[in-house]
Parts: sequence; structure tokens; C-alpha cells
Amino acid sequence: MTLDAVSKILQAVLLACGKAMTVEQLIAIFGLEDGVNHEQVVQALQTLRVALEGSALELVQVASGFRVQVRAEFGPYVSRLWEERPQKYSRALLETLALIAYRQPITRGEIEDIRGVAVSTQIIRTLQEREWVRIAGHRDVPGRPALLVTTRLFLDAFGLKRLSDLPSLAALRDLDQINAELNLTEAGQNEQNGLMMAKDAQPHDDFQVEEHE
Amino acid sequence: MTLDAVSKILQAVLLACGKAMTVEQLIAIFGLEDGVNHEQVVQALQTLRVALEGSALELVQVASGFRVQVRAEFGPYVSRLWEERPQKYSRALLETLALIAYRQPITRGEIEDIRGVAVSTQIIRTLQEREWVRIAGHRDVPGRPALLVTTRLFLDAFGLKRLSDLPSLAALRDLDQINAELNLTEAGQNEQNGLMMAKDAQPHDDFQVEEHE
Amino acid sequence: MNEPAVHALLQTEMPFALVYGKALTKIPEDLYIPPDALEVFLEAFEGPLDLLLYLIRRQNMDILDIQVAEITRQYMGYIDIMQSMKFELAAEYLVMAAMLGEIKSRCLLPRPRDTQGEDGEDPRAELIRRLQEYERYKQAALDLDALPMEGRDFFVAIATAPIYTRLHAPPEVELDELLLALRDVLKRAELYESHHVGHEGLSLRERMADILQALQEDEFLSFFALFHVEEGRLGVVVSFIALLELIKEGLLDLVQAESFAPIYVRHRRTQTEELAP
Repeated sequence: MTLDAVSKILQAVLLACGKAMTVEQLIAIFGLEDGVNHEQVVQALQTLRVALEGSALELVQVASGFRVQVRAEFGPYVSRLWEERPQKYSRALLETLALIAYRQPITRGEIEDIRGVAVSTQIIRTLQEREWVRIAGHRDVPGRPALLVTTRLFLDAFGLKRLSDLPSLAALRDLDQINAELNLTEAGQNEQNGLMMAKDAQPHDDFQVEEHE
Repeated sequence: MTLDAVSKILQAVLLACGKAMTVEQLIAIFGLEDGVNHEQVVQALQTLRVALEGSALELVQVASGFRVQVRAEFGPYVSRLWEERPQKYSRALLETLALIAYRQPITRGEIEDIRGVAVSTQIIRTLQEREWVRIAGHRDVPGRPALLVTTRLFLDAFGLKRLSDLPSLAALRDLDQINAELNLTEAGQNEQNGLMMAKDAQPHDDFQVEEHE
Repeated sequence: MNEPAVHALLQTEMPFALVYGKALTKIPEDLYIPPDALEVFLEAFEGPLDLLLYLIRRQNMDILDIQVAEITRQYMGYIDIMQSMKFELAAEYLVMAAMLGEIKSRCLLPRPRDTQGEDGEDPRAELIRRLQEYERYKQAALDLDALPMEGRDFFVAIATAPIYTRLHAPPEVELDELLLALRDVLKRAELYESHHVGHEGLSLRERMADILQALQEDEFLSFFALFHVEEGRLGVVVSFIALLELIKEGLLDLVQAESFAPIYVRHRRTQTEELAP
């Protein structure tokens, strides 16, 4: 068996395996009739290493043997494969954000007054990390509470040019009315969420069988 | 970004993923700043296909998209990786799977009618666990039996792009017609009938797989 | 056992049928299947149709020209053996036995050749249809098994992914959701107090936010840069009120180096932070 043939078999086996393999394990892949020895496997690994140059893959030696891996430079692209599906923000966060957007600048205390419940520090921090909300200053009252405002990124995220593009509160009332008419209060929201999840579903689910019977 | 660069990124991603990916999924890997479009991805896939020639790998298109696989000729070596023999499916399972593939959507009762024997729950469960078969709905008759269909993963597992790539089904011969022929030629009837077992029938025309490519 | 009678039933010469002739009455010593292997033998068949197909193929019969009498005799032979061995037989085999018996008896009756209609239909038709139907899927199963199969004949290639800190995509929010959230919170708030949120309030607050935003970008802004004449009197007034409001809230300072010098607006934050004890 030529070195090239051995090298290709090693490539096949390492990539089908997807894990590191020792030279001993690699030798065991060959039958007696192939007559491949330790030295040939080591040489063939070198051939493979060279063959992979210029590709997205590389042969590396790690503690548990040799493995083929995707070159580190492709990390940013590969990592998008496993981007976690965005979770949904909590109701409390959305309400807090809505209040900041419509009543800015507003303090945490004022949000709490309107919502009737405490606003968790976590929510404010999440909104700040997302750079949708920032502290514009402090109200000059005892305790000097932070004044929260929305940012330009917030406008960008919602496709708005300026704050006045936010739907007016009158539109809110219309929405209320429409919902009442359609009898779509809580159920409507669930349905909406459902639709959004459906959008994220795997292509698998698109698989449809047409019947004409 | 050059075609070659896109092609390498596709190689990196497909190999890190280890599953088939659609062109849409591949496009999503690129950032807006890369400005990679559908056509470029399709072209880059072609570049990758050519680049893999002469290696142990090949780019193939199956129902769920494109994937890189180890060429079949290396199968015998790869099989030695695993101690256990690859699972051999029982005839009962294969016949059940064939009926679902060719006659979908089909109920368990209909499978039993054709096979003349009860279908074990275990077989259906195995097919569902492998995600080769899923329930697409229920027939609107008493008992509302589940309608079984095959999935994209089923096609993937057999390296098929669509259901019509399945081997064609043997044609049913018409009894009256054959009887007429038998009366004409009493002698040598067996040979003639043997010849008539031509396997030229296509899989059922009344099921179609929606493709989005 | 009357062997010539058996032959009379047969339409073609089948010498090995004699073996089965004996099998009808008792388990013959020369049966090619050892009796203790019968269970295994039966398990090799996927039901009565499969067994029938086997018997038909063994005799080079065509399904369409099935000789029911002979096949029934052989089939019953197996069934009898199974039952005599107290082997629990799947019910389907017995149903098929009954069906074969019925077809056989109808075949033996003289067929009303000249009557029109369906009376003349071959009594074997339904059996032949089922056998053919089953056989094509039996073949399809074999064809399927002959296809290259993932994990058996070919393998999907997978390489180790590079180590890279994975991105965490933040959730997406639709504007509607924000609006719904606001609606809910305002609805709840109404339980505590009655709110008057008019459009003016928004534009004033918007202007306040605009000023803060502008100051975010430049630490100092000319007082006049805050006013846009093209907005008219009302716009100027709103800007001015917004400015006063922000100063009142302690967010901004007006700065003037000397009399008649340009007035600047700046963030108080920077100042207070510097002066903070």
C-alpha cells in the first residue's frame, strides 16, 4: 500500500471518528493483508499533515493522539453554528423598558411606583449591557437616584429614527380596543409567541407530504 | 471575500457541524460585513466539491442540504473503528419502513393489511426514535389512526435528495391481462411471466416532497 | 395417505411434493427442517403472505398462476406441524389457512363460465392481489437495505471544532411586544392612580432625551444649538421647557464664561462626579 493510500485511509478514519486516535489505534484499522506498520502510519500522518495545508483543516497531535481539527482562524464562523437560540425577555423587563422609553428620564423608583412591584437590579443591568438603556444623570433628591434613558442603539434595535416614532399612546388604546374586539388578550400574546417560535423551528418541520386523494 | 475564502469557511463549518446544512443555513454563518449571497455560497460549494476530489472526503447533496462525508470506498476501514457490527435492521422493520416511504401517508393498520401481519409497536418506536418516521397527522376515521410519513433524516440516512430518488417499485401485474396471455401461450408461461416482472414502476405519484432550494 | 389422489390434484409435475405429502399427516423423519428448528423457521417468515410467497417460489410457480390446491396443502402442512408441536401460532397464519381453504373449495366448484358479470371472477384474485402487493414491498425493503446507509456504508465527516468563545445572541424584541408590555403596565397602574399621558408629554420628554443624547456626544453644546428655528415657535418653546426641566432635575448646567459670552450647556454629571466627596 502506498504512503498516499495509507494517508487517505487515515484521513477517512480520523474524520469519520471525529476524535483523537493514537498511532496504535490507527494501525489497528488496517488488516494484516495491508501490511502497514508503525513507521508507515507515522509517515502517512506526515503526508496527511502536508495534504491538509491550505485547507480549513489541520492535523494536530494532542494528549490522546492525532486528530483533524478545523483551523482556529475559522472559529468565529464555526461558533455561529452553536449560537444559543435567543431566549425571550421576561415580561418585567419589557415593561421596564417600555416605561423607560415612554417616560424617560425616569428613576427606578418611579418605575416601581407605576409597575407596583420592585424592579430587579438584574433587569436594569441587562438593559444596560444590551446598551438599550443608560444612566443620563442623577435626580437631585435624597438618595440621588439614577435617571434612566434609552439610547440610540435602542432606537436602532426597534427600527426607529427618533423617539417620537414610537407608537403613540393613542395607538396603544387602539390596540387595546382591537384586542378587546377580537377577544385576544392573553391568548393572543401566546399565539404571537408561538408564531415566533415556529419561525425558529428547524427546516425538518417544513417537510410536508402532499396528498391528493 | 474571494470564492476560495468562502469555500474554505464552508469546509470549516460543514466539518465542524458534522451534519447536512442548507444553503440558507450556510449563508447565515456569514456576517453582514462579509456580504456573501446565495449565489456565492452555491459557487463556493462547487469549488469545495472540486477541492475535495482526490481526498478521502466528498461533498454530497441530500434532503437536508449539503454535507461532507467520507467516501464509501473507505467504509470497510472506518467500520473497524467500532467494535460492534453496524446495526442490521430486521426484515420486519425494513418492510414497514419501505411501506411508509412508498405509501406515505399511511396508517399502521394499512401497513398491517399489506404485510398480512401485526406491526410491533417497537418497530414504529425505533423508526421514530431514529427520526426516520414521524406522525404527520391523523386520518379522519373512527379511532383517528396516526398517519406516518418519512422525514428528511430518513432521506439523509440513505443519501437521497428526495423521495423520488428511492428505487422504483415493482409494477403490479393485472390478473385478467396475464390470464389472457396465458390462454394464448400455454407453453413456456413461466419464463414469460418471469420476464414481465419488470421493475419499472415509479414510486407512487401521489406523494411529493416539497423542496425549498 | 393416497398418493395418486394427491397427484391428481396437481396440475404440474412436482416430484418433491411427495415429501410434503407425508408431512400432512405426521412429522416426517426426513423433513429437511429439524423439528426443534421449526420455531426458528417460522420466525424467518414475516407472516403468512411471506410463507406463501416462499412456497410459491420454491415450486417456480408464478403468483398469477398460483395453484391454490397445492399451495394450500403445503401451507396446511406447516400449520399442522406447528399446532401438533403446541407451537403458539400467530393468529394471522390461521386466518390465512381459512382463507386458503375457502379459495380452494371455490376453485374446485365448476366455474360458471357463461354467466356475465363478476360471478366469473377468479376466486384466487384477491389472494393474488395481496401476494403481489406484499411482494413488491418485500422487494422494496430489500432495495432499501441495498442502498448505502449512513453509519453502515458511509460516514459523515466531522472534525474537532476550534476553541472559540461562543457568541450569545441576545433575544429579539418586537415593537409590538414593547407596546403590549406598556399597555399591561399602564393598565395595572390605573389601579393605583389615574394617568394622563398625552402626546405633549411625550414630545417634551422626547426633547429632553434628545438634549441628553446630544450632550452624550459632545460634552459641551452651544445654548443656541439646542433650538431649531425651523420648528417654529412651539418647537422652540418645547426645547426651552425641556432645557429648564433638565436643569431643574439637576441634569444640566448652563455655563457662561462672562457677560454676553456664548452660553453653553453641559452635563452636570461630569461636574458632580468631579466634586463628589
